[in-house]
Amino acid sequence: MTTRVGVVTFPGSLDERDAQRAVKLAGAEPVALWHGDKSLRQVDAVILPGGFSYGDYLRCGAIARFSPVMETIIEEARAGLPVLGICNGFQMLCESHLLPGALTRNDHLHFICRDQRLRVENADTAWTRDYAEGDEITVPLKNGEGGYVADERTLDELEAEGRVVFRYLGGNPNGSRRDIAGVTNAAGNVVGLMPHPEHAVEALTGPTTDGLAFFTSVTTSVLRKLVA
Amino acid sequence: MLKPEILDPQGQAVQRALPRLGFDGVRDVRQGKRFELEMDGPVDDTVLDRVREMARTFLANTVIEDFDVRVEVTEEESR
Amino acid sequence: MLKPEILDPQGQAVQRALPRLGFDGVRDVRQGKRFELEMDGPVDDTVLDRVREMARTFLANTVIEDFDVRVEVTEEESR
Amino acid sequence: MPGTSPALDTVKHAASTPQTAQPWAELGLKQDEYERIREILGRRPTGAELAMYSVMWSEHCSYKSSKVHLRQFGEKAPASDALLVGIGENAGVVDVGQGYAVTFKVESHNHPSYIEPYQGAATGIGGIVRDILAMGARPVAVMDPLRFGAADHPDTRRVLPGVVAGIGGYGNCLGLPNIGGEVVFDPCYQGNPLVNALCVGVMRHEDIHLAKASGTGNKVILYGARTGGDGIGGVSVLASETFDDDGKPAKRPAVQVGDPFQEKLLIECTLEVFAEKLVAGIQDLGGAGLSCATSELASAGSGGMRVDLDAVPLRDSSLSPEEILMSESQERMCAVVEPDKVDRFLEICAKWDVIATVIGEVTDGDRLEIFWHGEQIVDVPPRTVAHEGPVYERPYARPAWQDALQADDPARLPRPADGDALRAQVLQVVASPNQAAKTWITAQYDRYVLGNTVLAQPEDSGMIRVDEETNLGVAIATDGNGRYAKLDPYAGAQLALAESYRNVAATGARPLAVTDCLNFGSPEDPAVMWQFAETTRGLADACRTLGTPVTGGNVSLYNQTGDTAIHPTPVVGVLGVIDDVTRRTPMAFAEEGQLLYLLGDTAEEFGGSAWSQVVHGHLGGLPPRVDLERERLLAEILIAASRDGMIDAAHDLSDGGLIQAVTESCLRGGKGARLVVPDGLDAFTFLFSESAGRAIVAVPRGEEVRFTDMCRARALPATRVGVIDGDAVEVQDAFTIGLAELREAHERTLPGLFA
Ligand SMILES: Nc1ncnc2c1ncn2[C@@H]1O[C@H](COP(=O)(O)OP(=O)(O)O)[C@@H](O)[C@H]1O
Ligand SMILES: [Mg+2]
Repeated sequence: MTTRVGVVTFPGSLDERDAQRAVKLAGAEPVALWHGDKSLRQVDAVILPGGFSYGDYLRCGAIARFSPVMETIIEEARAGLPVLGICNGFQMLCESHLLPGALTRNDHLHFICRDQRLRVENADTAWTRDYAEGDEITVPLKNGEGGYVADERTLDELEAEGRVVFRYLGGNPNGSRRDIAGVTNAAGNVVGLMPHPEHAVEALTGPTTDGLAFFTSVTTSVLRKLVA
Repeated sequence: MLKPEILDPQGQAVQRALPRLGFDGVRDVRQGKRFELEMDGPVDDTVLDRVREMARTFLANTVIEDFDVRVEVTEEESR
Repeated sequence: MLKPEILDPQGQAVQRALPRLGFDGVRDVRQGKRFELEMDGPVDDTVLDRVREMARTFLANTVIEDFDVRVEVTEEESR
Repeated sequence: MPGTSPALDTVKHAASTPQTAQPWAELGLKQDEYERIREILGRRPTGAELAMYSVMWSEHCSYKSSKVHLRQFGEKAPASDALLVGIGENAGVVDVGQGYAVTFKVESHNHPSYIEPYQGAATGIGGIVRDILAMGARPVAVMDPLRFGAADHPDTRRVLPGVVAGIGGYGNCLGLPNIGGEVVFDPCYQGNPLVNALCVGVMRHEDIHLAKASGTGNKVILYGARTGGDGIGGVSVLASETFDDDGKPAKRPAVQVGDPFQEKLLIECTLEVFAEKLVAGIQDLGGAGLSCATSELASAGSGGMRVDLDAVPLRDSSLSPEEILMSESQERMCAVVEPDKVDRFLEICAKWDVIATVIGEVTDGDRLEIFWHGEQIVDVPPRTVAHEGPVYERPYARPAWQDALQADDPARLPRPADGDALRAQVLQVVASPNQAAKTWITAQYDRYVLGNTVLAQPEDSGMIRVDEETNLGVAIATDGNGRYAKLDPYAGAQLALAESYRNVAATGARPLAVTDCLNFGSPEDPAVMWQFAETTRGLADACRTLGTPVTGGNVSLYNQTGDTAIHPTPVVGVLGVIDDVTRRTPMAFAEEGQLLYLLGDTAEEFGGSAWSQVVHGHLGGLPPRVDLERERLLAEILIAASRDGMIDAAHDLSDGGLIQAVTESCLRGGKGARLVVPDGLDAFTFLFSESAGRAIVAVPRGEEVRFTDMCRARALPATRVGVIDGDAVEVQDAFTIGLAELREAHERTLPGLFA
């Protein structure tokens, strides 16, 4: 049985094809989901891809968060469905309060596209199982509003509960608090990060293939859950 | 407006630039958003409550932003 | 704020989203920027003129934006 | 009409009021042009007709000054099986094999970007992307050749960051990777920055669409953004009038604001209507808006067209019919659709939240007729508006100063006296704004989106995978050197093509076709017109020799402030194809021990060089000699070596010479190089000469014999000049520069100026 991973297209989504390609390269089956449908077509996991949903107008992810598909996703995520938000998807997860904090304008005020080194801080989420804690990976980062912020108490809580999943290495690219690149919810099924693992799955087009393990991890997670 | 405890890089960039442009005496700059909504019909308390709700749940992200709603009557309009 | 004749894609995106969220009766939405400057010392006419100048030459892009300067005394401050 | 507001100027009214004075001059028309319109119509034009003719007959839309010269691109075009659609459509289409076709084009958005850098540049990207989309292709990448005034001029600090943010803001939001471009600084562009934008798109052969309206009864559908007051008069005023000395245009129409989100929806929606074969003809709306789209569609088709302007969705309900016709609101397209397909077309638009409205239909007549409130306000033969505008044979003459400029030979400039002086000049050149790393700019562009970017800046050309199964790909580079062109416009144009061609070949792709953007001063100046004539002649001749036809492009005139024109600046884009992108050749020197070979001949050529500019502030003499047969041979060798795995890295040599290329390749690979000056050359000439037709390659030791045998057999000079080694660039018997110091010099300049 292959794992079915849904990838949602919102108006203005850009990286959904890349996410689908990554899912396929990881041996799972990509399933296209549409923002206007409530149905998740029986997928085992969902990816909210990068891009500029609704032009990133108002705030990144703020308008997409109210789409019909998000209603279902919010419900299912609370019930344990693995959900990965990449960049714009991460912003949506914060806007819908599935993840704490918010993403703000990069401190240097420019869009930045670069190959970013990260440390995997938590290899026990649905999307990072195939990494080991402490692994250093390089994947593209590209955004204008990637500065992770939350109040001090929330940040302390995230640290204490091991919910910081990725941290920036080799210089903080956007002013994120405590170098945070990605976080998870308490249950570990919802993960959001600003860098783009789906752009690091082929040696030909990516800086590395370090991103592939995200997509194999979720298969592992889904299978484990079936067995459990 | 971003809450006071949240770093505001845009405001800071403006503040840093001001002395270079010859504008002194500005202690702090913060940058936020402003929405002008034009309503169908008069803005009574019910409408105003709905606008506040709209601001709270949608126009502002209250995790990091505060907001303030004001009514302006069109005839008094300041450009 | 963007001048009235200039396209405001952000305001339009917000306006289009409102009915879907159950907010009706909004005829038009325009989105602009808001700067809060905190000045050293009292804001007399000279200071205000300098702030206007700052707005005209720096804070606003008068090719496409209009602006408006208002003074608020800190004690009366509305959050 | 007593007592009413200004009466509608209907066709009937125009016919009965021949004496009414009309503002043809204010609209940019010349007296004889106005007379011709009256002659064509047999009466005075209505206000709406006058608006249409004035925008469509402007320099920007009609190419009236350049047309006679551009004809050479067709007349001298080399026979090419690859060309599926040639000059004249929105963009040319090239066959790249396996049933795929590629369309690409470069365009200018110079004047708007000076007025409002962010929006000007953003809408420049938006416009070229719609051109590519209108051909039936999915846009897959963009590039941005840019020219600014002096890097340290205060106005450059205003213009450059805005332009870069605008290109990034629009292109990133659209999801198109930016895979290359140029950034050049020169005081000659101070009041006239050049913002050129290129887009490339991919389709299957059967998906090619053309801009024509045929089939009586077919519906004309306007879809995309609502129409507002944007850029009214923009085409004639903004794009074609000289700025007065304080840089303000005479009139200030509302600046066009781009909405990349709307354009992204437009792209997806358009590709979906193409896929369902719902479109009989299509045209994007760019300069001159509806005037242009309706007259061009009708002119290229077989019948006439009838349009009801009341149906056009407006953002500003106070617009007059003339303004609606002239509006340059962005993110709009116009499609011709068979009646029974209209419902499905509108349904797909609704799915994407794109407003779509039937505004007219194709008629069996031969007139373009436009109605407003039920009254006819336009009744014209569409060809006279769109394709039969005025044509000028502008006088041209070689300027008096040209001889003196060419006689001012850089041979007289003092050269570095010893190794230390040479070392200092190397650092000075690689750190100069034109030669320094452009990362501060290109890091603001998404290069990864769509997941098919095989090469992007700072590589010699951008490369995109077209087919994931077969690894078919295309490569594109753009180049242009205004300094060379100023010294000799004929040679300058050929050098621009040669460099771009060489850049494509350096990555392993076979050059196929050309697009060009010709940026010049005022055509009313005979000296500028001579530069233009020489440039087109040079480019057309070179295209014939290299076998790469010009498929389309753009002309931007009036780039001048007062009497001072910019350097003649032909920007040439070359498209190449590569059968297997996994075979591409990158530029990085990454493997220690690999041998460096210099391909081609090096002579003492410093006219227009980076060295003469940076070290001496000098421009004079002759540009490097052009040898197109050599360029072709070099390209063949680079392509064969890439295909057969004989080289691991290649970098073309152009401005800045060999040391510039070595610096870039070493820093990219993170490895140093030890260089030896070849016999017969001095170190200075070896490092800084800008002789054309050269490249440097890295050859794995095991491939050396095979590679040098191939070069010898084909008679291409190949000289061993060094080896990849260590963490410094060392020139034997001259100097050593550590990589860290070199990197600091090369990479700090732009952040230092603009961050
Ligand atoms: N504005 C730009 N946008 C994108 N890429 C750029 C831009 N300017 C320069 N580049 C890239 O930087 C690299 C170096 O540029 P350049 O020195 O002009 O190359 P070359 O001399 O080989 O043509 C190239 O890959 C080019 O595409
Ligand atoms: Mg090059």
